[in-house]
Amino acid sequence: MKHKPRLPQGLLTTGSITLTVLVLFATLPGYASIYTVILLAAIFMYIVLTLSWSIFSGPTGYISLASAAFLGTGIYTSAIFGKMLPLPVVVGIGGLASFCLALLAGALTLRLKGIYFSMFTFGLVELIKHLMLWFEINLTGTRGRFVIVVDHITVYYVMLVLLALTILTAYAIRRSKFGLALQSIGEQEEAAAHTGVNVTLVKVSAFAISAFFVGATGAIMATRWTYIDPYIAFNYLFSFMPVLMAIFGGMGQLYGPIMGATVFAYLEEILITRFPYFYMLFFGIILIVSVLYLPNGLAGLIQGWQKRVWGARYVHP
Amino acid sequence: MEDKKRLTRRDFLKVAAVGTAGLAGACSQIPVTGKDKEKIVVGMSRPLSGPLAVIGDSAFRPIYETWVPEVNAEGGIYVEEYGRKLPIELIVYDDKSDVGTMTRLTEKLIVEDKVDFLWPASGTSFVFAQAPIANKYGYVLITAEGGATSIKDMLPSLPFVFVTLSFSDWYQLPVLAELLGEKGAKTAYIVYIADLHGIEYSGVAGIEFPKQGIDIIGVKSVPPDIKDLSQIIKEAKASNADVFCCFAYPDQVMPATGTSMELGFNPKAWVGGPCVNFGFYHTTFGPAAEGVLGFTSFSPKQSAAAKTLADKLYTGKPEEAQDWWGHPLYWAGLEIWKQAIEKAGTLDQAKIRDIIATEKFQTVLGETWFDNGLLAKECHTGEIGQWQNGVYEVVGPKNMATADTVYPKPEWPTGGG
Amino acid sequence: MSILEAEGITKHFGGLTALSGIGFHVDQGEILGLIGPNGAGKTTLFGLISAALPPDRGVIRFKGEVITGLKPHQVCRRGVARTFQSVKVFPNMSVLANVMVGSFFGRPNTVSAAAAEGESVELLEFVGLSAFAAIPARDLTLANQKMLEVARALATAPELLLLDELMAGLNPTEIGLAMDLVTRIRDRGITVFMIEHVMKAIMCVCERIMVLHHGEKIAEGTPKEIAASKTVVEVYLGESAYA
Amino acid sequence: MLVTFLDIVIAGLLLGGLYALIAMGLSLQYGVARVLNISHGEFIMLGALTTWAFYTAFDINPLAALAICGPLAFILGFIIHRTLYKRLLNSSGSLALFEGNSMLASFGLMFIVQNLALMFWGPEIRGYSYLAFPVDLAGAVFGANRLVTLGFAILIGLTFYFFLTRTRIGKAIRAAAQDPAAAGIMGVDINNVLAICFGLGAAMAAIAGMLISMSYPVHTGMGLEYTIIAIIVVVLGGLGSIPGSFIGGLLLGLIGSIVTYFEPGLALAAYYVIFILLLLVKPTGLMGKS
Repeated sequence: MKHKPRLPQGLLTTGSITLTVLVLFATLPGYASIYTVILLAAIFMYIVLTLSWSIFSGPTGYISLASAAFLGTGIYTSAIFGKMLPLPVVVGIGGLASFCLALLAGALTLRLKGIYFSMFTFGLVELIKHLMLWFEINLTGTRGRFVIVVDHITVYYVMLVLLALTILTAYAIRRSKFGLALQSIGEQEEAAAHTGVNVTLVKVSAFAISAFFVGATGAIMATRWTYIDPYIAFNYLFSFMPVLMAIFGGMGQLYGPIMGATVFAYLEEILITRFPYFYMLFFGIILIVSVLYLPNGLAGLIQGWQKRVWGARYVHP
Repeated sequence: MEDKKRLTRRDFLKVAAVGTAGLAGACSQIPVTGKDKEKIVVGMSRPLSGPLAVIGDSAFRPIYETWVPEVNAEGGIYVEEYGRKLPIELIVYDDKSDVGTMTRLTEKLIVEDKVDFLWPASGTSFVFAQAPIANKYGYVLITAEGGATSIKDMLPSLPFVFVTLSFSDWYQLPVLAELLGEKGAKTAYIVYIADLHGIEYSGVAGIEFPKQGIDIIGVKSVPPDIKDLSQIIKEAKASNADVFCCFAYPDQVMPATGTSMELGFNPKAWVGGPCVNFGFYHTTFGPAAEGVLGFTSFSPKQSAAAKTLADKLYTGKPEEAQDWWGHPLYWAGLEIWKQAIEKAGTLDQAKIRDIIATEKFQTVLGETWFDNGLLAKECHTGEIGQWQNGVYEVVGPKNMATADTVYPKPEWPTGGG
Repeated sequence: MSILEAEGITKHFGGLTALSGIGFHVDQGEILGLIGPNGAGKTTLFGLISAALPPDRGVIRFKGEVITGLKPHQVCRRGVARTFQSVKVFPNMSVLANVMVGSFFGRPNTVSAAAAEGESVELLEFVGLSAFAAIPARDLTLANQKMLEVARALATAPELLLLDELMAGLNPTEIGLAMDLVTRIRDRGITVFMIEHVMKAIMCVCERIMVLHHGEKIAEGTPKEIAASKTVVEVYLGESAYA
Repeated sequence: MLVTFLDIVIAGLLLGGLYALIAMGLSLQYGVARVLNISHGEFIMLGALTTWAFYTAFDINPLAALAICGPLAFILGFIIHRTLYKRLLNSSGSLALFEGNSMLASFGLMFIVQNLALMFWGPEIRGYSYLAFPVDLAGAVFGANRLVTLGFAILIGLTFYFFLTRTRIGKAIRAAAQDPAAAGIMGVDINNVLAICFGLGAAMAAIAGMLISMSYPVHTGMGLEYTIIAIIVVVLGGLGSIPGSFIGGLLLGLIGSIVTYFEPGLALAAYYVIFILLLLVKPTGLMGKS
């Protein structure tokens, strides 16, 4: 579907909408309530997590469960360097640390396919968590650290910048040669290799790029958490959440993961505050109903509407 | 408010009208704030789901769910500024046992819902994360589940935070060491959970035990999700220590007890907690709980007030609901809060804080006050408890004991439960 | 002059010997056929040349340089392209995009998007798929998917093209077109090394034929020589006796 | 020395037996029905809490609860597959899409089951002691309840093995694990086979829950932890290989036991080190086909 000849008008519309939305968000702290700002920063976090997950996992089909490892690396960076270095540097280091971790992990996991790759990445999260725990207890004699507190507006803007960068990167990759290479790997890895695609390099670098944004997000969001320990930082929910949100949103389009993360995160916020005793029940029901009636996610729903409006795109010969 | 209170999970099934009742309950939660105060709105972020739900639900929740209706039945808390009694309304959010969500919801309660007061989240690390936020906004925070030696160092910089729970060197382990030392214990083997709680308890034990002539002959840390403890219990058994300490949570203390029984490891003193202090420990192990030591803070035998509280909380409820350590301390915390509001005559947090920090109050524990942000150890009505004839007795400190320590503990019963 | 030379190529799978000590050469600009019964080691040999598999022993030289030990994409960029016995197109990508992957990545130099698209369009025309440029590759017929693989391979600007059973599963008309295509590819100056079971095709198109049996080279020569070879006939008769 | 060694090995097998049982259930659901069932642990929780409830309220022997929990869970699992996953299988365009969607659905199921259990039982920790006395085996001491657990795990594993190899439906399941189309050729309704697999997986989870409740505290939030162990074991053993899951479970228990003997703080880290190393050496698990 993605490879129909692209229309410049479509690009123009998308571009102008994106720009308007960005301006709207950039001026938001001026007129919205402070909690809106706090909540949006949290939703941005989920979008960045989901979108950067889909940068790598979307086209290649390698379901990574390493997000929590990258987020946790960023969180720990913030806890360790937060007091010594200026915030942008800390966020950068958080991103770079995750980037390096992903390079290493990526180089090791190349042989693994399917669920084996997924479980390897999951094992990575748990391994880092337990080693960190052991390390802290036996070598530093503590567990847990305080993170320097940063005000909401700063956190919001840093998250907004990260979000914009992630969307731009995801968009650029989708439209680039690199994106084509990634997709060819997902479609037929062996053929891609024999058609000249350096599959190792492409996979590892995509994995590392996506990890960068997650790590940077961890570094900035940790300042909202005040206190962290290995169990808090390397919480495997942050590995599952991006996958769920991306599937929920639909992975075929760029806006799928964005919508998935936004709706998912907002829905959760409503449920845990309005229906705290039945949050899981309602959430579960919504998940099952949506998976039954929206097998291609929210993006599939929207494409369905588009099809109904404009008629079927392809009439096959 | 009343609708919502009735809607606890278990009762909910009986109501059966799932959707509609849930909706009604939810809608009644939207707070109303206005010039004419009609109620005191109290907000909480609690772990209603996720791994911490186990702690939150059996520790602070039964306390506030008993205490709030009791106060509201009398019309609420008298606030001079408004010249009338204001009932308490609770807003409870589910933080899914996630710190990031908890800190966000705490800020939501403060900046968006503009609650009058903040009540605590659950768990020591959550207290660490929540305390600086409450303090930053100038909200009094009297904590419930959670306390640690390292929080003592923080409290001077957190004037709005008050810690009610007793903990390792405040003043449980010095008392435990003295009790065991007097009974002639010479050696101890310690297993602790690899978190703040475990590290602190084992660290404090390392200081206090030797003072009473008890050598620590083995120390092992275990990660929180370990399953099989048999290798460690075997090692403890082989060490022949007089005292076995398991400074961990129910998820480890329960299997540690079971494994000790299975492997026939019966030291002269078996100490475990938090876990032994809960009613479910006794319902699980029955007669095998006999002689096991844990932490505590009261016994209904101590005073009329203590008995009234125990009756209020536990009569007509399954034994699993009992918590002989935290419950009276949390209860006292709420009583202090109420009395401080009444004394201040206003809902102004700073004034209330000053009163809590400096004055003394009459609570279920007797005369009660905070000592640099910690509930004064002089107010504790017990530190160490022991199951004796199916009752959890206070055995230390001596001047508050309802029974003498049984040492050595009896053999585990054979032939299963 | 030979464009590809191999000496002593040996490959085992577990206890099984797929190739033992094969040596051969492909001349610049020729069409060399590779035949042999099922399990003779033909596809394994292609795998070794294109670096899908490492040989256990032996050396392969392409234009005089050793290519054993390289990665598949490196071999491709040096000028060796291949197609697959069981088609391996990128099913959800458009036909055009399939070919563009080849022009973008299969060459030693960088290619601009416009140039890549232009060449890809030209190659689709060359293999007769112009009409299908925009549809997803999965919707092509088997014959057209095979043509697409050829176009994709050609997009990498190869000097040597390895065709693995291009004509298997095609009907007589399609076989005719494919035979014509192979000749036209050679006419573009590209050396062709092809595995084929369709005897008519191999006899007509190839200038030279090599025969593998049980991992060993049993014959080599012009189509006429091969047709007359006793050993080859025995091998094939033996096989058909089983079948 | 020898006794210590035996001691460690047997202790590892005692836990490993439990892991094996949990993993075999998931192996059926994931290996055959292609549902990465995140709610697997919730069936363990249901089995455990039901057993606890029967034991404490009606004094029903935990082992007898097997006769109640097993069939109930089977029916529940069967119905869930017939209603939910079968529909998903039909509506998802490809196998990859189905795997994603069914995982999402199983997450939903996990949330629902957990919340319903919370409403019914509350989150409190429960436990009881049953057969908690030492048994001396040639100098090494073990809990009677754990030996019974291992016995049951082996018994159920063997029963199951014979079911798979000797019965028609079992053979169909094995065929479906290799290739779903093949089962259709054997003249077996593939939807029925998949639903039976899912039901059997649920039943094995419930039985494992029953055995767990004899040695460990149980509560409504216990499920996910076991789900993760099950997934690890299934992958370790090799996807679609039921003997692989059995061996993988025992192996994991063994490793945990050995590492705990030397350094309990690293017991869980060791699981993941072994897991990761094994995947690097053999990317398709112990008994997986490449």
